[in-house]
Amino acid sequence: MTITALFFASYADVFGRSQLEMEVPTGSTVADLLRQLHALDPERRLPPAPLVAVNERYARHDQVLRPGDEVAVIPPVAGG
Amino acid sequence: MTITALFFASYADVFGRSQLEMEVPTGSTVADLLRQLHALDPERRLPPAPLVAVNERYARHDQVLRPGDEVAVIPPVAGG
Amino acid sequence: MRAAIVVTPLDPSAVLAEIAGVANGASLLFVGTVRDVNDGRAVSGIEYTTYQSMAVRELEGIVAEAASRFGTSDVVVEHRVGQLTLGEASVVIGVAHPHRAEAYEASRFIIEELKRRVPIWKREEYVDGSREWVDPTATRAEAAR
Amino acid sequence: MRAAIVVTPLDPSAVLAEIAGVANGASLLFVGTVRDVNDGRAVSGIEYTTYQSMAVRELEGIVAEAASRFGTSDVVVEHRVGQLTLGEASVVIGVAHPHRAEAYEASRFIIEELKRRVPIWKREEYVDGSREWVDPTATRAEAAR
Repeated sequence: MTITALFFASYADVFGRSQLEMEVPTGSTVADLLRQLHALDPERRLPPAPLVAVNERYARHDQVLRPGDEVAVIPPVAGG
Repeated sequence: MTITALFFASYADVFGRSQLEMEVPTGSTVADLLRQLHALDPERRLPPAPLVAVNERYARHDQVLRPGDEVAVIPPVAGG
Repeated sequence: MRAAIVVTPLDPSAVLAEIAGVANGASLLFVGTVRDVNDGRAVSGIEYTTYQSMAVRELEGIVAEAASRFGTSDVVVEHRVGQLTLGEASVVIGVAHPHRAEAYEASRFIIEELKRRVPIWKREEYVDGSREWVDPTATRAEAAR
Repeated sequence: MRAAIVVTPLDPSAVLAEIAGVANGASLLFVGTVRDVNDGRAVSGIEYTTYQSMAVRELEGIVAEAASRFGTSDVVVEHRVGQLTLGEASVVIGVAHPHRAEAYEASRFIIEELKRRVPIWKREEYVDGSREWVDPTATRAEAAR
């Protein structure tokens, strides 16, 4: 199934883009998706366990993904 | 010696005026002045130990007065 | 820093502009206004009176103490006296500081000290036509019951 | 109550007017501004970016939680994103309440929650020409050393 990964701020710099369509096996979790992303980041600039939001809500890494989910990888926030 | 007593808000209502020139013996304290004021308030609307300021500073009742002192009798403040 | 007792309407935006500065990351503006109900009674207006010279002295002391205690000179307090109607501002407190925690603490310190010791009084006017001097010590005693 | 992420300059006075009401005795306005120094480095500007749809959702959640927890619906939060220069406002939080204690608590609650969980990021631009994404967790870790 296809998942949309979103990258912001310093993480967009890591991947050189702000969005990536990714193919993952059915039943994959957030952690599975993160493993694929870490494989794309040989310099290990993405932390081992970054904050993640699925469809605009903060999510645990064991959350099971569904087709079309929008998974945002969230750097430490710095609003205000 | 002559002391100027000032009354504000509800205390001005008690004495029907906002200012009173009072004669007190040399060496009198704030407490002595208050005794004279209580004598002018037979209905006891002035509390037994009101807040007092001498020359614009909060003062204790044992403070000795000097000629020309301005003694303000201060109702509970309600600014803001 | 500055403290004043005035008889004209307060201008919160002007106070906000006055405390601004590029060294500050946080500006906090407190505006106290006349509200329509107090202790369950319908209020129509408030008359504020003051012992002006002492009130200015006390306010200036509070502002100076806040400035030294919390580390900023960008502090302005204005209190209005005279006849105020519903919704009008009776007091404006502006504090700006490099950091927000100190801005909040300084602002709160100033309003609490102001209410504790600045010689200002208010007579509330009620919708039923009566009016009364407000005694916060009596209110607190009742609230504690 | 209202929360927004905007790209245009913020107007604190408009927020103050929006939260006003005769039932309120206290209005509190917090304004966060770009300051000229951070962690000892001379700053020339800040670029704010956001995950807009999620940020609005989170901000709206914070405003609703503050309203319910502190008992007022007169709450407005606006955060600006894009390129900001020194002294410009990045965030305005307005809270009005019948009583001042709750106004202070609600305002502080909102800014702390905003900084904790709303997906907004900033890249500081320094006078020396360099620029860097700000990581408050790193700053806190260093401060704790």
